[in-house]
Amino acid sequence: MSTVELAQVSRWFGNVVAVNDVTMRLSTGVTGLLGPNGAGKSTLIHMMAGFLAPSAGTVTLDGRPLYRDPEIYREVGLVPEREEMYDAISGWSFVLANAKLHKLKDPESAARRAIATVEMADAQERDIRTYSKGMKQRIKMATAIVHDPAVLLLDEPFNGMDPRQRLHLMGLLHQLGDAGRTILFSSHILEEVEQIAGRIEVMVAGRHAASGDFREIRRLMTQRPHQYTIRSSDDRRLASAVIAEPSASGVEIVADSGGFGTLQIQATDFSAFVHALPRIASEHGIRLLEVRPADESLESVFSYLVTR
Amino acid sequence: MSLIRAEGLTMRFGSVTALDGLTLEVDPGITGLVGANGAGKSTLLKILLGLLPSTEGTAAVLDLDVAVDGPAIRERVGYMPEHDCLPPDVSATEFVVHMARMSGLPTTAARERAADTLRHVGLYEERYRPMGGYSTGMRQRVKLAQALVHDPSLVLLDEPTNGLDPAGRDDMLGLIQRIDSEFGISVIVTSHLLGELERVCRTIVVIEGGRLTRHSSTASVTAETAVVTVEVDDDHAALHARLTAAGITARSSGRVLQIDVADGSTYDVVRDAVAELGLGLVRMERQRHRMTEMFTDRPTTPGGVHV
Amino acid sequence: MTGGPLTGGPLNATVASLTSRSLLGRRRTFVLLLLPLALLALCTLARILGGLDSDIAAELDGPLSPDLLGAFGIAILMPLLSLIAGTGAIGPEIDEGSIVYLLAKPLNRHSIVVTKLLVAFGVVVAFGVVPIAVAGVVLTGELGSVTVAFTLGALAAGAAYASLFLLLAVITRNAVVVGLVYALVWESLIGGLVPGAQALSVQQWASAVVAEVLGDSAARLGVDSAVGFGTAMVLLVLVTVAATFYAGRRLQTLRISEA
Amino acid sequence: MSDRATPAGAPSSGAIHDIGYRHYDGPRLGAAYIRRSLFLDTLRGTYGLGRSARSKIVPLGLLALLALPALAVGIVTGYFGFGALPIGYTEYIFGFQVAVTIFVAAQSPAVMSRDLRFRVAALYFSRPLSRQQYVQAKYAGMAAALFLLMGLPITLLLAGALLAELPVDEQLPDYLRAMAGAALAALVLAGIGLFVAAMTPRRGLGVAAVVGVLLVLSGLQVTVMAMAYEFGNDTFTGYTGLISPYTLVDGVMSGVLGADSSIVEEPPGAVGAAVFVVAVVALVAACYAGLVARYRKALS
Repeated sequence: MSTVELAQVSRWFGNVVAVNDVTMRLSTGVTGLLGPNGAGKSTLIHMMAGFLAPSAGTVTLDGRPLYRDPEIYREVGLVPEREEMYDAISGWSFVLANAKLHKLKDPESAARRAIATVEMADAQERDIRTYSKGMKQRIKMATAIVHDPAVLLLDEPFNGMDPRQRLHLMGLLHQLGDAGRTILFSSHILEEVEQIAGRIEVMVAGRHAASGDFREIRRLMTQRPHQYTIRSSDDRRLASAVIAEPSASGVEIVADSGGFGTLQIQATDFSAFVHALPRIASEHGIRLLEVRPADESLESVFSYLVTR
Repeated sequence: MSLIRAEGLTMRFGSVTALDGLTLEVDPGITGLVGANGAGKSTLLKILLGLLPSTEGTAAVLDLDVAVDGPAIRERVGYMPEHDCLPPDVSATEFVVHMARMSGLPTTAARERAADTLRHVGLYEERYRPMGGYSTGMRQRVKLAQALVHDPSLVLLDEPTNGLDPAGRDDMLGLIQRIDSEFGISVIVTSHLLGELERVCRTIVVIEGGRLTRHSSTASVTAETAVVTVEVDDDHAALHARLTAAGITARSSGRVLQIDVADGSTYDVVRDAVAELGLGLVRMERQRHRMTEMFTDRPTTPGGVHV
Repeated sequence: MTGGPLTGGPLNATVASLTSRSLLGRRRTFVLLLLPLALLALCTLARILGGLDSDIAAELDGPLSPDLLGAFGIAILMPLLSLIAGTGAIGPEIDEGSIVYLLAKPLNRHSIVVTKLLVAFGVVVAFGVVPIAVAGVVLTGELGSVTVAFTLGALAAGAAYASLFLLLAVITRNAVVVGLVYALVWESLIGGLVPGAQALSVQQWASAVVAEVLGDSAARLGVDSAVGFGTAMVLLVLVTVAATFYAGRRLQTLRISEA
Repeated sequence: MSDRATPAGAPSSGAIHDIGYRHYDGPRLGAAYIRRSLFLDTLRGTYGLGRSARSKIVPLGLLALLALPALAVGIVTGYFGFGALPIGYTEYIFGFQVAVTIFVAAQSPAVMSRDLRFRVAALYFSRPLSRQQYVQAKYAGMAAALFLLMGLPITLLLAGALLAELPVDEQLPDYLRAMAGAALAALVLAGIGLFVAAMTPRRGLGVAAVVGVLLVLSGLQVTVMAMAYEFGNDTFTGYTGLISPYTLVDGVMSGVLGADSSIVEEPPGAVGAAVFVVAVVALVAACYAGLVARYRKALS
């Protein structure tokens, strides 16, 4: 069990502050690192991977500073964001070379195991330059896990993968997380993060904007009006009943493209509204066909944080 | 008019078969092209642009034969490649004007249309700066602008949302919808993110191993199931017990209940149960088949998370 | 500076094999072969002409052979080859970011640099020093002092050039252009016009080595150098060692570019 | 275009104009226009026009380096009333060989590798232009840039000579011969430069490769010619000009156009002249074919 800790970490490049006073703690399980492009995710990962010194604060792995200490790579595996590898050699040779660079006792079997884990055995003899983006991602993943590290840092690992490859990698990350590895992966594909990550860390413009379960984060932001999409047997009657409630601040009837009407409701008080809704519907005998928080997807949580 | 018609299209590179007797007819509108990496998508795009002669079979784009009318097709089609394709040392304006001329537009028209198109894709003051300093989102917009600047009848967009963050992705998807609805230009778009194809496409074409494996409307792909997901803000065990008592089959899955819907009255039972228990109804929605399922043997209900 | 004790010596076989495989990629090998082939073709031609014409034969025994080996071998072949090999051993990896796979390993950064330098030097020897030796034999017809002198001179030049250019590749993304400017403008042009600049020229140090080995016959053969042998040796060793060490230091703090 | 509803006749009424998407109904000019546009764009690009200030320094600096001495020579000739130009037209170009070489090396990668490295080529080929037409436009653009680089100084020389009232009928033939030589040299050098650059798209390497190739070739030529001269075989000496592009062009000039060879022994007789011409044609054709083949693979 390994813990990566960032304590009041900042990193600036001249006057550009890429990471601004971030404190976070990564331990076992899968953590998603989220943020718009340019939020400082890669800088953060580079500091955790020991490639960049923090301008202020400390980055440690189990209490040891990470910067310029090659020994840490025995415990850390890294999938860099960039695609380039040694592309004139085969996938097998490359993974094997990585195993040897780690000075593993039995590099062949380690390489074989890593390649099997990412399901690249069939294509392992081909030169890397002939690989598709998704295959390259998987070979990169194999090089990161070849020495069975306790900590895995993955910079945009899903980039370029097709749906099947994505599903496979998601499964793999789940599995590694369950096996007690500390895994951090950055992404801006929110669907993926929702599906894999137990925790999320959100970076916005270099600041650590949020951390924890994204639903919990969402609930914490109670000052924000909540959007609800509702379909019912009688939208108009429901609309007039709902607007009488103090917890609802706005109601709109929208005809969607399929010819069905939906009700868009803005709730100012989340809890009061969700309690009131079934009661009102029941009283008026209106059948609720669909009740959906329109803005609960990570996507909207995220854009809320970004524009705050 | 059909946008694209392919008849027994086959493409072999030596021993590798990239396309295998593909027959396909695509109507105007937004069409999503889905396939695993290496399924033959990019080969298909190249053949449709008249850049690669197919080994067998015929294809027509905008009723023009790809085998003989390549230049005429390319005059009427815009293409946005997946990869980066912008020189860093020129400005977006300069570049898009140049690309308009490369499509045969006279200089004056090229300038006017470049300015208009850049505005439509949402690039304003920054278009006079060298593109080397652009963000991913801005770069994608320029790539889109160069594909639209000559007013094509069809644009081929290869992974247009690749590398974009959520806000950028929303913008791009919005733009794609406008290209169809406002500009009146048909779109063929590839993406690995099935979720976004669900959002913008009218029809979905799935290619696997060089063959057409599915061609259907998005609505039918994401058709509803007869399972409803219900989430309440508190004690869902009580609700579970009450529904079971009312003869409704419900399964607990994480924080939510999966309820089999027999008929419309099931909804009323749930509503009343929640109201009587004094719970908050956070969510009640039918589960949809997702396009992801086309790539798995089982329906995906990952870890009790629903979008 | 490198934390705990790292196992293994100063060299790493895997780094060496990765480096040599990317250095000897097909197209690059072709370029690498072109230069020595030109030299050998030239010397063979000279030899054939020498067989036909006694004047040329006399010239070959005199200053012509040193001229060819010096002007073509040490002044053109060695810097160009070392530039390709020295920058090619690490430059593309830094440019593309694939250096990350070496840096994210429990390896001493100095050992990475030393290994890469040795591979680059090996390439320089195989494609530069050996052909010069062969050319010397072809020209003079024997493994005599001229051949030995220029082979040793080329060896010294190769080591200094390769380590300099490797350092350049670590510190700047424009290593090829900077190196080219050094080799062409500084050494040839400015070195030819400003005598003081000759003291800071790898080519001149190599000439000093050549002149030293040739001994008394150097003057007759038209070989001279702007610096003395002792100074040249000190400078050669100093530059090679310092450049290598500094490259290792820079690699420790290398910032990996983001796309 | 028709949506621009402007109620011009109604002075007091306000209007909101439709600035939405407009379709284009104007002419779409064909491949010839596109190729011409790309040619002009390439030519402008080689002198950094339409690009950053930094990319103007080298090409315009070199042009000035070549042109200013010519201007000076012209003025001096007129001022002192010399009976002839102190330097011949052809001689002048070959005298500034190094500057021309640097121009080829610096600009070939900008013309060729840029589209490959940043993968702009894919955008060109998704447009009506064929790969051959693309290569033609680029090749012609680079050759025109080189022709301008060499032609401008000798035109200035001619102007100087005419202002100094040197006899036109003596100057003009020499000048025209030199211009023909410049055109030929432009074709040959552009071909070699572009081909080498297209083969080495990696940053910086292209410049080194072009310099390396031209440098090694002329080094070889000089050495071989020196030996051949020593050997005393004029025929052989004459053919050594084939080794380097500059001497190759010089050979054609002297062999076919009867110019005085400025650097080498002339090619031997009619056969020699024919060999040089064939060599030039073959070289240019090979470079063109090589470029087309390179771009056949480039689309991805």
